[in-house]
Amino acid sequence: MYETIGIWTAAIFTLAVYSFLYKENPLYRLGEHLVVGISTGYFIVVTYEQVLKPRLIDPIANDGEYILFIPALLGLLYITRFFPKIAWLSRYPMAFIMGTSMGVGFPLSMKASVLRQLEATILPLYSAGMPWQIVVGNVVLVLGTLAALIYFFFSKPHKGPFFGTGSKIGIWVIMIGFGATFGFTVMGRISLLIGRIQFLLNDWLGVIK
Amino acid sequence: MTRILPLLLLILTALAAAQTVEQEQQPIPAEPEIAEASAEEVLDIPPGDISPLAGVDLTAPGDITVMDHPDDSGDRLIVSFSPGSEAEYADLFAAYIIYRRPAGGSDEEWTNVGVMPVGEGTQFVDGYDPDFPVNIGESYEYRVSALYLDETEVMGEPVIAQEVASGQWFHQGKVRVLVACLIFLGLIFYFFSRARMGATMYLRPIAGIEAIDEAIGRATEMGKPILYVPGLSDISDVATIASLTILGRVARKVAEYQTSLIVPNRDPIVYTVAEEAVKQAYLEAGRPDSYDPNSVFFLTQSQFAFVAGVNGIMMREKPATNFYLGMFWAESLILAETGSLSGAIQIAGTDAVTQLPFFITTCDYTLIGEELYAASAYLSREPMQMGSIKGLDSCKAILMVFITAGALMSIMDLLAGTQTLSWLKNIVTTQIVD
Amino acid sequence: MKRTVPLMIVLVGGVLMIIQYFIPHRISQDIFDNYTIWVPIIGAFALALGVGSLTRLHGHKVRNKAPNWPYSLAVLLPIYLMPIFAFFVPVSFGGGMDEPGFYHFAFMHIQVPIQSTMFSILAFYIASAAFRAFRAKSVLATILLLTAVIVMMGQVPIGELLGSWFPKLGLWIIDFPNNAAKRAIGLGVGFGILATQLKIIFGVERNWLGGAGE
Amino acid sequence: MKENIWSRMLNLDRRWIFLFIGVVCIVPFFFPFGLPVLPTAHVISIFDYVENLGPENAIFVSFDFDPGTDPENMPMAVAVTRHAFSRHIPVFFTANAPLAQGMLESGLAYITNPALEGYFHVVSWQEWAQYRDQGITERDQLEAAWEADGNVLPANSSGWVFEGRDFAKLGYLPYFSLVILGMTSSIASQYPEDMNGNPLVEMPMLQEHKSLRDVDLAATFSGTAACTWWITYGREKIGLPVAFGVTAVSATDYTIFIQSGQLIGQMGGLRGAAEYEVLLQNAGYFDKPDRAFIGMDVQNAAHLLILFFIVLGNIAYFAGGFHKKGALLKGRR
Repeated sequence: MYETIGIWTAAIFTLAVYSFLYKENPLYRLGEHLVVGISTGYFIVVTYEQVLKPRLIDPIANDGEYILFIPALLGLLYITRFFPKIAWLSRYPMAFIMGTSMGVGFPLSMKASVLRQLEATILPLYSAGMPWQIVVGNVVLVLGTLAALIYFFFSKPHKGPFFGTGSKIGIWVIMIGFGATFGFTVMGRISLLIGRIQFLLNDWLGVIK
Repeated sequence: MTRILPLLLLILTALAAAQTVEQEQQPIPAEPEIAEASAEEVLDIPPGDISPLAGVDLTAPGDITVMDHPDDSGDRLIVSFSPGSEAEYADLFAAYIIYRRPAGGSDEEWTNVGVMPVGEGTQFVDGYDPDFPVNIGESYEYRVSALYLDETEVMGEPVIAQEVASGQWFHQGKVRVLVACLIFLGLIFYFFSRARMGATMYLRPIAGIEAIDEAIGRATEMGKPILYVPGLSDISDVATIASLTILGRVARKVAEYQTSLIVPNRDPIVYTVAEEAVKQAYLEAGRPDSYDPNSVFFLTQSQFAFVAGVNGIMMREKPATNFYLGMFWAESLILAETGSLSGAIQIAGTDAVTQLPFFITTCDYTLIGEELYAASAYLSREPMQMGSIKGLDSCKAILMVFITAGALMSIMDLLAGTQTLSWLKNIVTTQIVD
Repeated sequence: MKRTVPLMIVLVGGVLMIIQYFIPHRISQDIFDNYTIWVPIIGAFALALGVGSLTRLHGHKVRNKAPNWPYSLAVLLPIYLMPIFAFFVPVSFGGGMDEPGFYHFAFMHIQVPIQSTMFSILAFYIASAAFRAFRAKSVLATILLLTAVIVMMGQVPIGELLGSWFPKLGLWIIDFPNNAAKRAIGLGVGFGILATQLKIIFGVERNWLGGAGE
Repeated sequence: MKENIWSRMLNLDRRWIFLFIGVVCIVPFFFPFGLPVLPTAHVISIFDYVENLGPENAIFVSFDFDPGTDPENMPMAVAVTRHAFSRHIPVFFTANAPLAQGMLESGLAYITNPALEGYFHVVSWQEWAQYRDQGITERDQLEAAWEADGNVLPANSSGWVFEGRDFAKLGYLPYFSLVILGMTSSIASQYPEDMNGNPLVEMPMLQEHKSLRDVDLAATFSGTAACTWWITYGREKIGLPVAFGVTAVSATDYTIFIQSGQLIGQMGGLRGAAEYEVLLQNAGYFDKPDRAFIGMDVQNAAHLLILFFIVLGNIAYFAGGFHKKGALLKGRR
């Protein structure tokens, strides 16, 4: 019974959202607003059950870790944002989170997104037994990266044989990269539609397997 | 000065390389990657009916040496030992079991702190198991036993650890990251100070940015509003920060031209920041009274409801120019497609690589990735922002030097049979360390 | 107090955490361990911002009977009903313990289908954009579209009917020129993010302080 | 601007296009042509890696997506989980966002739904408490003892899965990147209890795999850049092997991590999931592939239609002379 009502409700809302493709209508609007409300309500529940209870309330109540009042108070300062007179207090938790997370992220990003990537671009163009596609690919990879980096060079005019030609090749390589993304995206978007059609035809109507 | 800089950098890099090559020679213990089997698991192997080991005199593993683990907080020890007669009975050998107790403790205090199945060598790192932590500065006693498949356990002699665990103040495996961070910091701050001293800095024109003035002018001529979407992300997103800077400049131009501006927001905090930026821009332009408090507003937090809302604005108000600058997700396509139908000039910019193709094919100008950040510097003409772009360019130049050198060395290695590429790669290779 | 203290917090916090990365010593580890415990707690309260903004916006609409105000109830009610049901009525009214309650129902059978369906609308838009907006209007756009078509058709089984080389060409594009482009963009963006982090830590970039009074 | 056939065509009401794509995506479900899907290297490498693991290893399957990308990410997560369950590899389930935890529950509900062919029959933590108290925690012994007491595996089931032995539902925690970092030293310190409030430290799989160091693979299924957290905070710190299952949209962004060796492999979009399903079928785990494979038929038709639209749109654009400045719409450059 629960399952049946559930599937029917889901089907009705699915069709309600699709009706938007024809014209905006009240049922679509209802769905759109419900999503905002339900997801926020869900966040509240999960945040309480997964964070506040096991990490704040339980440790304070059972283990007497009163030091956790500090982050709790700091967190509460977010709420001052709603009181214009003391809204500036909300900058404190923001500053704490921003500062520390950027500090933590800095050396890690330096390693993962700069040094590792540089390391991976320094590669033997050819080694024994490498098929020709790979050799050509390696050359394209190294020169392409170089050219695209030239394109993102801002303090020199894009003129002359090095910066001019380099940036031109660079933007071509970048466009090929975007083309690849584009080509994959088509599949991604269609997949989402397929997922819903499978739901409607299989779970709801049961006309396909 | 500009010529000395690359030289300085080269020296620094060379120093880093020298330092790290040296450090490479230190023995870094191999850290086990595969999960260790528990003692019970090993013991569960059913014994044969008649043990082939019955009556054989087996030698236990011995020569235990315990060293402090380098580059840790003082919670690990490296236990090495020499094998006993396992090699002779390799087919029957199952695992080493490592026991530990506080130095001089009673027999009941022996704790099984680890099991090393066959094939994992004779070096054990103690302290990874959160249930049996190694305490800093505490003296321990170790013994190692060899366990055979028939459950024969040959116990070795206990040895008091030669070293105690101690914490280090610098992680030697992170030298390269440190050097990279320092070079980066140095370059950025060097150009900051140059910018502050008033050095003129060239920034190449960026097509999308050049078009901004023209687009605003066109909107003024047509008497239509300008739509500015500062992305859908929150304030900690770099793209949002860049977009808000650009918004300030656009709003100032808009205020000067007396055009109207529409800024819908998705994030409540970004909304308050954007509102302040626009208000400030009108003030700077000397027209605080033409600021319309309804021009910047919070629309909704739901991604698709936001898009539907913005689409509605585009259809009703028919803005002459649409700016989509900041962080966008799947909605980029819906926005840009609707905008292109309404006939507006569209200028987009984001660092969301997955959305850029759609902006490029549907908008008139698109700022690609870093161009968005550069644009905020380009428009604000703030010396610090310009300096930072310069600094980043010199970092990219260093990378380009490395990549070019790599390509050349690879060809040289191929032609002359040298090994220069691995040397170069070694300079930038960072270890996996914690 | 209003600007200087937050800037100090950012500076101290940022520099401390950067230095912490390089120091394996116990003190440094303890700082980090405490930090990982504190941050989720502070972050949990940030949710109050979202809840508060929504309540204010929609409460305002309901009170003033703004156009379409009943929809605002569709936002407000679930926000507060979801936790009430989750904590006080976890199982459904009719069934026994097996049947989950309203909370589960609202998520699985309203939230999930609506959100998935909204995303799937993109399939329709990409088709429409394919017809009306994806133009080879410049050399660059032409390169982009040609690559897109090769990769796109290489992804589906039907592309293999053209020959096994066809999907392979698509994969080659992804593995080499695409990687070159993505790596260069990634390095540029990575550097940009690093620089912005530095600018925020050292108080050069202060945008984020805005919007909380003077 | 003169009205001509091309301009009329380009100004066609887009609802017709919507209708076209809708029809093209429904029809193939009724007339499947079932073209083969050939697995590619990036997916095979993940499959082979999991294939070499067993009950003594452990993996993380992280549901890092929300309902928006459920049709793409869910089949991948389901395929890898079913592979692990078939091989009795202990699986830790995590989620990086509140909504992702909902997806985790819905994914597990699908895999363990008794109404479906080839489901896995869950034995909950409480149900096998008595065996635990007797000290039976080893996988094969547990199953033997469980079946010896008269528990019969239903005919349409692929096997038992014991909660706490074969899987643990860790769930969501905020600032998940820091959670990954914290789990590199201890999983239990981050998750004192599981999603249902069961004590994690008592679970055998937690006792054998106490931190991410004792884990052999983290497979993250994600529709955002959050998947890279596993590389930055897991792989770069302790060398944790990582595999990605990402949406098609972002698939091309992460191949650089495969090239740099930071990633074992990657499933991109529905095709990636379909490839994994085919690999599972070829290896004899299941009789037939799952939903993703069926979806690939529709992809064929839809891709042809989109290609047709792009070509036709461009022909109309150039033939109609709209590429000349200002031609398409009044005032437009």
